[in-house]
Amino acid sequence: MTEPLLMASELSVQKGVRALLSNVSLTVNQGDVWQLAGGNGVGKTSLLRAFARLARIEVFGRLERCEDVLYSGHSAALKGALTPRQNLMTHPSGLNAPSDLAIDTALEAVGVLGHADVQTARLSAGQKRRVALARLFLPSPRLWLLDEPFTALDVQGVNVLEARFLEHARSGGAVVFTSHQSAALGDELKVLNLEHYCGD
Amino acid sequence: MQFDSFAAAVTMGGHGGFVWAAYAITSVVILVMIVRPVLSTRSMQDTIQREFERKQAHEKDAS
Amino acid sequence: MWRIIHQFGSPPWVYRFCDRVIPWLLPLTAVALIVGSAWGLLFAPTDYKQGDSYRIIYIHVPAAVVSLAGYYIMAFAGLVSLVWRIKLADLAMRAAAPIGAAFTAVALITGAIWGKPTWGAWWVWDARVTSMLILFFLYVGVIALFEAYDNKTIAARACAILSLVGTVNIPIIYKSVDWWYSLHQPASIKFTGSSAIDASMLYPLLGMIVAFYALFALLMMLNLKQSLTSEYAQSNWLIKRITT
Amino acid sequence: MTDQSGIDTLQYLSGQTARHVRLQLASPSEIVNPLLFFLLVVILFPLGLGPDPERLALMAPGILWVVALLANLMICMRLFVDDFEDGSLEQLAMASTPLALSVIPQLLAAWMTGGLVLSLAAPLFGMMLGLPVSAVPVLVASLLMGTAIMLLLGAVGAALTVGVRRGGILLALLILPLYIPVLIAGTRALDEALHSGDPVVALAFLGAGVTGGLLLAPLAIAAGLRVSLEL
Repeated sequence: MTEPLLMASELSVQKGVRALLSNVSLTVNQGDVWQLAGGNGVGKTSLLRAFARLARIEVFGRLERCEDVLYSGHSAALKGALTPRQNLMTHPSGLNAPSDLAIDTALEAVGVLGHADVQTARLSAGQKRRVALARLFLPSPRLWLLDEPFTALDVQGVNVLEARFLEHARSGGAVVFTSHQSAALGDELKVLNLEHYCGD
Repeated sequence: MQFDSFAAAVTMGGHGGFVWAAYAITSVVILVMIVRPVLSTRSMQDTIQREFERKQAHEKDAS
Repeated sequence: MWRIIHQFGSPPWVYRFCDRVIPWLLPLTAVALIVGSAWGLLFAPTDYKQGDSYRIIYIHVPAAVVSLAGYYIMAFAGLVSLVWRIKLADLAMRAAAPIGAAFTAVALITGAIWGKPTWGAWWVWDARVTSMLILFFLYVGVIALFEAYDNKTIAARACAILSLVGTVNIPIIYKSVDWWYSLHQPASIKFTGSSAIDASMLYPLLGMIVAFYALFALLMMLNLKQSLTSEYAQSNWLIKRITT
Repeated sequence: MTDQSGIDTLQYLSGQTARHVRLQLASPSEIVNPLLFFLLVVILFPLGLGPDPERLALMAPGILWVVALLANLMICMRLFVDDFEDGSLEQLAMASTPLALSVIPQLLAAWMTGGLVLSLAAPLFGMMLGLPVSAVPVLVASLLMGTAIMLLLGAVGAALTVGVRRGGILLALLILPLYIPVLIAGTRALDEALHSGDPVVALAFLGAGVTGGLLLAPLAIAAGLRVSLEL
C-alpha cells in the first residue's frame, strides 16, 4: 500500500464560537474517489478548505497530505478579459505552464476548443463552467480537492466529469469532492457523510 | 508645601485652571477605565451564579 | 521555560492570578497616583520660566510613555497569539488596544491643555505631540480593523499582523517626524527636550511614570478578567470558581 | 530550491506578471482614473488657495505629494478585490511558490500601470502649479520610489481588508499613518531641490524605503491574504 495522499485524524473545524465539525478522520489513498456528503451548512466546504490548508486558524487536529494538490472552489479563477487559452496558460495555481498541445486536448475534452481564443467574458455560463473544468484535463496534481464540481453542469458534462474522476483515480490519483446530490460513480465511490460529525 | 495658602494652590499663579482641568480629565478617564470592567465582570459573574442556581433548583425538582 | 508559558497560557491559572493580584494592586496604584500627583502638584517647586503650568508634565509624560509601551505590549501579545496560537495572548492584545488608545488620548489632551498657557495655542505642531497623534491613529486603526471582522478569532489574527507592521513603522514615523520638525522649526521651542530637569521636579515625574505603569498593568488585568469571564462563561472551571 | 523548481518559479512569476499586465491593460479605465483624479485634485488647490503663482509655487511640492499619496491610496483600494471575488487569490495561495513571492507579480503590474504612470505625468501637473523645471527630475525620482513604497504599504492594508465589507474606508485609516514618513521624505526632497539644497539625503531615505519595503512588505501581505482567505 503506497503512502496515503491525505490523512486527517480528529480534525475539528470551528466557525467563530460555533463548533462546525468535530473529530473527522479520513484517509485518502491513491485510487480513491471520496464524496463529502451532507446537507447545506453542515460544513462540506469548510472541511475541504481545511484539507486545502486555506482554512487554518479555526482548524484543530492533525492533517498530513502530499503537496501536489489541485483545489477548485466555488469561483473558478477565470478572468473574463482573458481567453480560455490565456486563462489556462497562466493559471495562478502554478500548474507548470502547460504546453499548447495539452491546452488544446483539455479544451477539446470539455468541448470548448472552438472558443479557445474568444474572451471568456463573451462565453455562456455553461461554457465558462466547462472552461473551469478544463483544468482537470490538463496534466495535473495527484490529489484533487473539488468544491461542488457538478453544479450548473448539464447531463453530458456530468458524464464527462465522472469518467475523468475514475480515469484520474485509476492512474494513481485521488479525488475528494463535495456535493449534496449523490453522484453515480458506482461502487468505486466512497462517501463520508458529515452529518455524523456535527459539532457540539 | 510649595504654596502658602489653599487659594494660592488653586490659582497657581493664573495657570491653575489649566492644571486642575488636565488632572480632572485624566482622573475621570482613569476612573472610567477602572470601574467599567469591574462592573461588567461583576454583572457577568452574577448571571453565571443565577444561571447555576436555577439549574441547581431545576435538577432538584426533576430528581 | 515551557512550564511558565504553559501556565500563562491556561485561562484558569491566569484568572486565579488576576483574582490574587488585583485586590492589592488596585489600592496600591490608587495610592501611588494620588501621592505622585500631590507631590507633583503641591510640593514640586515652581518653574522659573513656565510658572506652574508645567505641573501637567506629571500626567502628560507618563501617559505618553505608557501609550507607546502599550503599543509594543499589544504587538508582542499579537505575536505570541500569531506564533503559538495561545487564546490568552489574543485576549491580552484585545485588552491592550483600548487601554493604549485611552492613554494616548489622555497624553494628547493634557498636551493641548499644557500648550495653551505656555505657547498660547491649543495645538502646537511639535514633533513629540505630532508623533503621539499618529500613534493614536495606529491604535484606532487596530481597533477599527478588529471591529470590521464578524469572526473575532480571525479578526484577532488580522490585528496581530497589523500591530506588528505598526511596530516596524513606529520608529520610522518618530524619526521622520523629528526630521520634519527640525527642518521647519520656526523658533527654538524645545517642547519636551527640556533642559536638564531639576532633581526636585524629576523625582515626582519618575514616581508618576511608575504609577502609570502599575495602572496599565492593573487595567490589563481588569480587562483580561472581564473578557475571560465572558469568553468562558459556559466552561465549568469558571462556573465552579464563581459559585463556590 | 533545486534549480529545476527555481526555473519553474521564475517561469511561474513571469507568467503571472504577464497575466496581470494584460489584465491591467484590458481595463484602461483602471489606469486613467487615478491620473484624472490626480489632475482634478491638483486643479482644486489654485481654486481654493487663489491663483497667486508665488504662493502656489511655494506649496507645489506639498500639494503634488499629498495628491499623489491620495491617488495611490485609491489604487490600493481596488488591488485584491477582483482576485478575491473570482477565486484567483485562493489559487495563488494554493500554488507551490510561497505566497509572499507569488504576490509580487501583481504588485509589479499594479505599479507599472499606476505609480509609474503617475510619476511620469506629475511634471505636467507640477508645471500647472508653477513648479520650476529644475525640480522636475527630483519630483519624478521621488515619486517613482514613493509610489512603490506606498503601493507596498497599501497592499498590506488591502490584504487585511479585502474580505471585509466596505474595506475601502478602513484601508485609508490603516494605511495613511504609515504613509507619513514617505510624504515627509518626498516633500523634503523637492524642497531641497527647490532651495538648491541637497536632495540626496531624502532620496536615499526613499530608496531605503523601497528596498526595505520589498523585503518586508510581501511577508505581511502574504500573512494578511491568508487571514482574508479564512473568511
